[in-house]
Amino acid sequence: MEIINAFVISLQAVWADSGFSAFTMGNAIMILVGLVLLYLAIAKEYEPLLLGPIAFGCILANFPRTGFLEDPGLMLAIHYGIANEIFPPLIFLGIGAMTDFGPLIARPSTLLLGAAAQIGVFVSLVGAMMLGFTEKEAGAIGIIGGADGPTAIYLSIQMAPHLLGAIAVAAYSYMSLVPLIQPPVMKLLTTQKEREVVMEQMRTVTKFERICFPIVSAILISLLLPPIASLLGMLMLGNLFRESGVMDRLSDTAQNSLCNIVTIFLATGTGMTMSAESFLVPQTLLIIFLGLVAFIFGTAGGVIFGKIMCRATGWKVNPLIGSAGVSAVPMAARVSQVVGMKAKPGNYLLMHAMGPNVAGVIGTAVAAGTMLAMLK
Amino acid sequence: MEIINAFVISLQAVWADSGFSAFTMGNAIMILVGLVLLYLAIAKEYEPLLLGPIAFGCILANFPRTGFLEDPGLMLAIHYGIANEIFPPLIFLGIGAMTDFGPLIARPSTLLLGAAAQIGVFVSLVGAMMLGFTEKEAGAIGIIGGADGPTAIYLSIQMAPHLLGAIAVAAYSYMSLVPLIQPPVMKLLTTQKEREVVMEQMRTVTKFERICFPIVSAILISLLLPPIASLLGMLMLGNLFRESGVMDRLSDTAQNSLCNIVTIFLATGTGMTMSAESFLVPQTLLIIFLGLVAFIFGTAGGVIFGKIMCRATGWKVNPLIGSAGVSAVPMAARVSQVVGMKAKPGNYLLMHAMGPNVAGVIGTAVAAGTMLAMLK
Amino acid sequence: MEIINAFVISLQAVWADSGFSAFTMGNAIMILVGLVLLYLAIAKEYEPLLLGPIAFGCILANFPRTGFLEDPGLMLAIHYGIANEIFPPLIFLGIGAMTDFGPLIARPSTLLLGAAAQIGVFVSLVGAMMLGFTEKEAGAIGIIGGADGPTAIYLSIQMAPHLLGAIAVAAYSYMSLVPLIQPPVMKLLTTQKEREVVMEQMRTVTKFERICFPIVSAILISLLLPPIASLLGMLMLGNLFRESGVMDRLSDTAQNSLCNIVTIFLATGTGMTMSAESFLVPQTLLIIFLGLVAFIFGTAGGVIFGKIMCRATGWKVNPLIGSAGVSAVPMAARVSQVVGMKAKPGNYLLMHAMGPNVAGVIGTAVAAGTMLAMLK
Amino acid sequence: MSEPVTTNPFVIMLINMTVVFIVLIALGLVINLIHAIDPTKEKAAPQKEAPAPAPTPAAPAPEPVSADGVSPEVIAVIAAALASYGYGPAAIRAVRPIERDGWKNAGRSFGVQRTLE
Amino acid sequence: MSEPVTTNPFVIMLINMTVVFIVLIALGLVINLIHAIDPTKEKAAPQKEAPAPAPTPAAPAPEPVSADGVSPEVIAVIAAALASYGYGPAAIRAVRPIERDGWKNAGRSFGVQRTLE
Amino acid sequence: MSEPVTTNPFVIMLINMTVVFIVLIALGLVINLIHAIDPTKEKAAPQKEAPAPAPTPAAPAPEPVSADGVSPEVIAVIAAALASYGYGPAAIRAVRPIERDGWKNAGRSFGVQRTLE
Ligand code: NA
Ligand code: NA
Ligand code: NA
Repeated sequence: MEIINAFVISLQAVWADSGFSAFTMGNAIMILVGLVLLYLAIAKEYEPLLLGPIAFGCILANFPRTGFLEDPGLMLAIHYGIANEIFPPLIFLGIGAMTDFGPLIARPSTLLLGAAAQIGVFVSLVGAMMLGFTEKEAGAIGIIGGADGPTAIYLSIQMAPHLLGAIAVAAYSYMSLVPLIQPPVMKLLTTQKEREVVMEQMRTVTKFERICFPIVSAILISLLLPPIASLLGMLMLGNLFRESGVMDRLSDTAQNSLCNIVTIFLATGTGMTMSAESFLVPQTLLIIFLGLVAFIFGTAGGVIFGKIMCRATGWKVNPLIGSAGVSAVPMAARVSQVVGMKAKPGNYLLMHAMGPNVAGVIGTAVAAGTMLAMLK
Repeated sequence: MEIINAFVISLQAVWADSGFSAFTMGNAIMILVGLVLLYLAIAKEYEPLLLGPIAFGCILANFPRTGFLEDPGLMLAIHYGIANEIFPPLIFLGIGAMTDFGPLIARPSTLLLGAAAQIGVFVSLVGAMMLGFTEKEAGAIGIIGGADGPTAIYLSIQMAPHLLGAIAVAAYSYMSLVPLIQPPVMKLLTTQKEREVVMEQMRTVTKFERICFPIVSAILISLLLPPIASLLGMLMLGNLFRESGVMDRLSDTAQNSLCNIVTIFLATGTGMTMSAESFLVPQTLLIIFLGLVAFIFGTAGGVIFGKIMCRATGWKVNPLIGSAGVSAVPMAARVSQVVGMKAKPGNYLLMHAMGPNVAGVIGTAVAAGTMLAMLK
Repeated sequence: MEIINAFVISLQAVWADSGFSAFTMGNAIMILVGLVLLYLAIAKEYEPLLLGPIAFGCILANFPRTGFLEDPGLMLAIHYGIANEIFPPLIFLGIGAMTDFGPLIARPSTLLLGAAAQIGVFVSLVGAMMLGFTEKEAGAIGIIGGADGPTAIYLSIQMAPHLLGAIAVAAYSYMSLVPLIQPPVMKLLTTQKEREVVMEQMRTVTKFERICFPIVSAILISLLLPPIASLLGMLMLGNLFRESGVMDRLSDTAQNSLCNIVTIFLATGTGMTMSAESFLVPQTLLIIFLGLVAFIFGTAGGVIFGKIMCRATGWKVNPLIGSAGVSAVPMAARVSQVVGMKAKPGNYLLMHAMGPNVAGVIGTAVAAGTMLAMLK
Repeated sequence: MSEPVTTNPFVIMLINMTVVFIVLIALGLVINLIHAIDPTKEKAAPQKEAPAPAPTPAAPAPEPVSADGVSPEVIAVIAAALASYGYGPAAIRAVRPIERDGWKNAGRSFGVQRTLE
Repeated sequence: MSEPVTTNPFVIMLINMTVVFIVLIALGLVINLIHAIDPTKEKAAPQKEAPAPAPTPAAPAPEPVSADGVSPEVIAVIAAALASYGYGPAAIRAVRPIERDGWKNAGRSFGVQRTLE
Repeated sequence: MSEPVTTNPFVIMLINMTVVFIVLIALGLVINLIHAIDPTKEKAAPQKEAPAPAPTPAAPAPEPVSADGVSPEVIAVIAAALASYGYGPAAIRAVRPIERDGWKNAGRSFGVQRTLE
């Protein structure tokens, strides 16, 4: 009899200590959100390497009583790395080692396109402020338009950590949707004649230039905008690993094992910030809306500045490469290429669009630095 | 004269500060223990990837005056990772990425065999309690029978950190001895007719099922048993990396560079907990004895439940696959295969035994979660 | 009007918060130093894998207002790893996995050459003390002569962290200059007849010896000199990974992904200690001078002891292999080979010089341990 | 549970084993549920029938020798397991149907760099 | 800036965009400066003239299929980009001129182990 | 040692060098001891005699060009070193005698996954 009694009480106790007894409707909805994001990541291939672990982290975060953010352990260690902005600069080290800045060096004027496309960031900031977000929150939301995940995460952690999950999800989702979002905007804003502009070959870029570029740009931008020195510094260190020709071992590690390890931690940890209290608020819908606005205006900004450059250079610049200035490397450049090819078969814009494309990475980091300097 | 004096005094001082002057008999015996474990790891190939660094860590831990656990440095950093359960979930991330749950999904009834084999864990727990161990210690000792190193380390750190070294050594040693321990038990408990049962082919497993399985089981088990959410969550995240087909980079890193790095730290750090005071106690012999008991009863539990399933299904299940439920993937499954082949040449049981085999990994994690929920 | 006013004030504020407004002459000079080091690393290929990130770290450290060492973030995390000596033992793990101690085991007498070459360390120590450095500083400076980067960094962090940058730069620079520094010293100290000595083949080394060596030397040296137990322990653990034949996965990771990741952090973090205040002092020039002295005397010590061994063995040892005792593996051994070939074409000294070469790694670690035991 | 209900080892054993069985049975039910709702299973069903007349499990193929020592056996196990499901080498490819349009394919091949932006 | 000068969203937008443009224009000037002082550019200049008569950009080469899924597209992009600079496969090699004496070459091939000492 | 016995640089040098020599000589003795107790050395001994009549050390083989830049020289060094010990390519294999029974072999090939359980 006593045994049966103890047995029943114990089972009740296990149930009482289980997650089910503390499960809230908020947890249920957030797990559903995680499942939807997993569906997008796996079935729709929306940035699966990032959105996959983010979604899984979101699910993990919504199990009650795990003590992830209270008890010492792996999850708390990952959270520490997130809360202290340790991971985004390491991802940028890998991106630097993967990025070919050659097209940008060959035609520095494309930096202007990379700058112009940041208008999306600030239009979104204006919109967010008008919708009642604080300045810091508005800045973090605006950065979605930069189409740079690590920069968005880096800025959000410092300016609006409670919005991190929504901002990261919006940023990576829209990046995947670039091939759907951009072409209508590009066609609307350009004439057939503009889209048919054939660009001439770029000049040769020497090894000397390739090596000097990361060094000099790290110095210049870090001095101008100290808040992004670690982000820019790591990006350019990674690029120096790549271009120096004598640090291939480090370049390979920065691109592969280190980058993948950090990606697992960054993405899972970002997902683990998605608690019901911070995500299931009306603001999340506004953020998703503002992110779309940012992408559209960023694309438009790049294209319109491309039109200006087209006129200014005597029809030597195809405005379609302007849209690549939002970065989302190399998707956006490929969109320029595809839209250009449709206008005029054989018009191969890809390498021309790579200039604004990589300029957009720097441009977004600069925009983040400006906001950190002015709003933080 | 003064020089010779200073010279002699200095040499004496170096000697007085050396490890020799503080060397105890306990240190000497523990270094010998380390050497024996190294012999087993290298010459006998007992789980060399784990037992090798554990043994070396044991030797390192018994050098006097190194200050490993007092002064900041690599060793203290590794110890921090051990004491805070940071490493076992990361190993499980890699195991998840290596594990094919297909055979389990194709025949979910094998989960029962994975559950039945956990009886070894609890028989050992009962034995330990009757031999005077506390409940927590008994739980940590029992988990040796689960034949899952990371789970055993995870549980021991939380329930009985002073027994970690002995438990880890016993767990990995017996895992290597599975081909010696299991066959006699299996033959004793089965008839020739049972051993000759030919199992029919498993059904096709779709990609949909393979992708849903890690997600759904992470949710279900984490909600039921929050104390193992980080362990199970990482196992299933790794498996999702593997099965999704769109996160191969992360799957590869989880299986290789990340897993190897963490293995070095986990195993060396586990070895470094093996101080003379905690290891050279009579309880260590009891732990080793209880570990053997646990393996034998786990094997028996799986086989006996296999016999039940054999009868229940009308001789469609070969009881020999039940022993694979102790996990020790894929050794135990191979033992089932070899014993089955001896009974009836051509009776290929390997893939049928993989079901209970991977079920045993989940079963042991569940058993650990149950004990953490009830005894901690 | 108000807008223009706000605009101007904001731009002024951004400028006032930028690095330029706090930029000092010291920063400028240190950035120039970093650029010179980058030139040496990339164009002259002076230890590019180390000197490259050190130089870049030096540049990063001299951007004002980045808050790298105050605010939480990646840079502070790296700095923590530097300040707590976490990285050098991990590099030694990789070096151990890369090193073949076979030539040393085959001819243990070459350990004496590895010991004799440490005279450079102590001559430099004497010089530093006579030039007014404290004992600890002098010890850290002397270790430059050991030609072992990780050991030099490990010792400097503990004995003279403010000199870390200068010592690391000197150590890696001179290591690259071994082919220029050593040959004149070697020729000056040897006769043509000595340089022509042909050495007989080394004896076979068994796997048993190769496996026992790392274990036994870790035990012996760690007991004699506890302050270097973590350094020596990791070196020998790495070598055991290599030689055991059953831990190839761990050996590969120790040599590649782990080693590269730690190299990035160690070198960048070392560079980041190079602030103007600590580097732009007259002592830096003295350190560079003393480092050269150390290399010259180390080479001379090895060669002179080689001459002694030559006579003692009846002209069976070529004194040219003595210079390899400074380590700088395998550069110094190759220098022995090249100088030997010039004296007598076909006199293949490379494998004979590998013995003192790897002995020099152990010798420098022992010298560091001695100084830590006596001076710290 | 700060205060355990019982200190009787056998009761602890009983309770724990019960929980283990409950959890794994629940997991088994969920697996069956996934199978039931699987929208892709129809295509696979006829394939399952086909190999039934040949119930002899595939003989284990000669084990590939892997130079780096990494899990050649595991590969064999997986291959054997797949073979036993009725897959031949050709069928295996079909496990991951490639049904992407041009854009998604482009996205996929660009995936590495893009996803880290 | 602990106290922002303005809270007018449009002014903030204007100021930020201005700073972004200033920084990127400064970067562009620096790139031009690097090009101006580049001591290695002469050799490349005539090469640029040569392919001018054939202004049709190189057709994209068939994309290499990379088994490990790592950025085959990116490789193609780089190759295409290089092709458009006037490099043929032979010219590409010339980007990194090998002008080392014996010692440096030796150092380089020994580099891996040496640099970690 | 909180208070050093001497601050005379030369005495410090002397003491330190003495300790370095003592430690490395002790290590040398231990290496000889290992060699003395080595139970596997008999087989190798006759092999050592054989190549004695040909004391000319093996000429350095043409260095293999390693595409990934990882230590081709080191490989050559090891090969040359082995060659000088009297090993030919065939003899090298004998360094690690393979004397395992079936089970251990099985364990080894399964090792990767198993050891991480
Ligand atoms: Na951007
Ligand atoms: Na198990
Ligand atoms: Na040395």
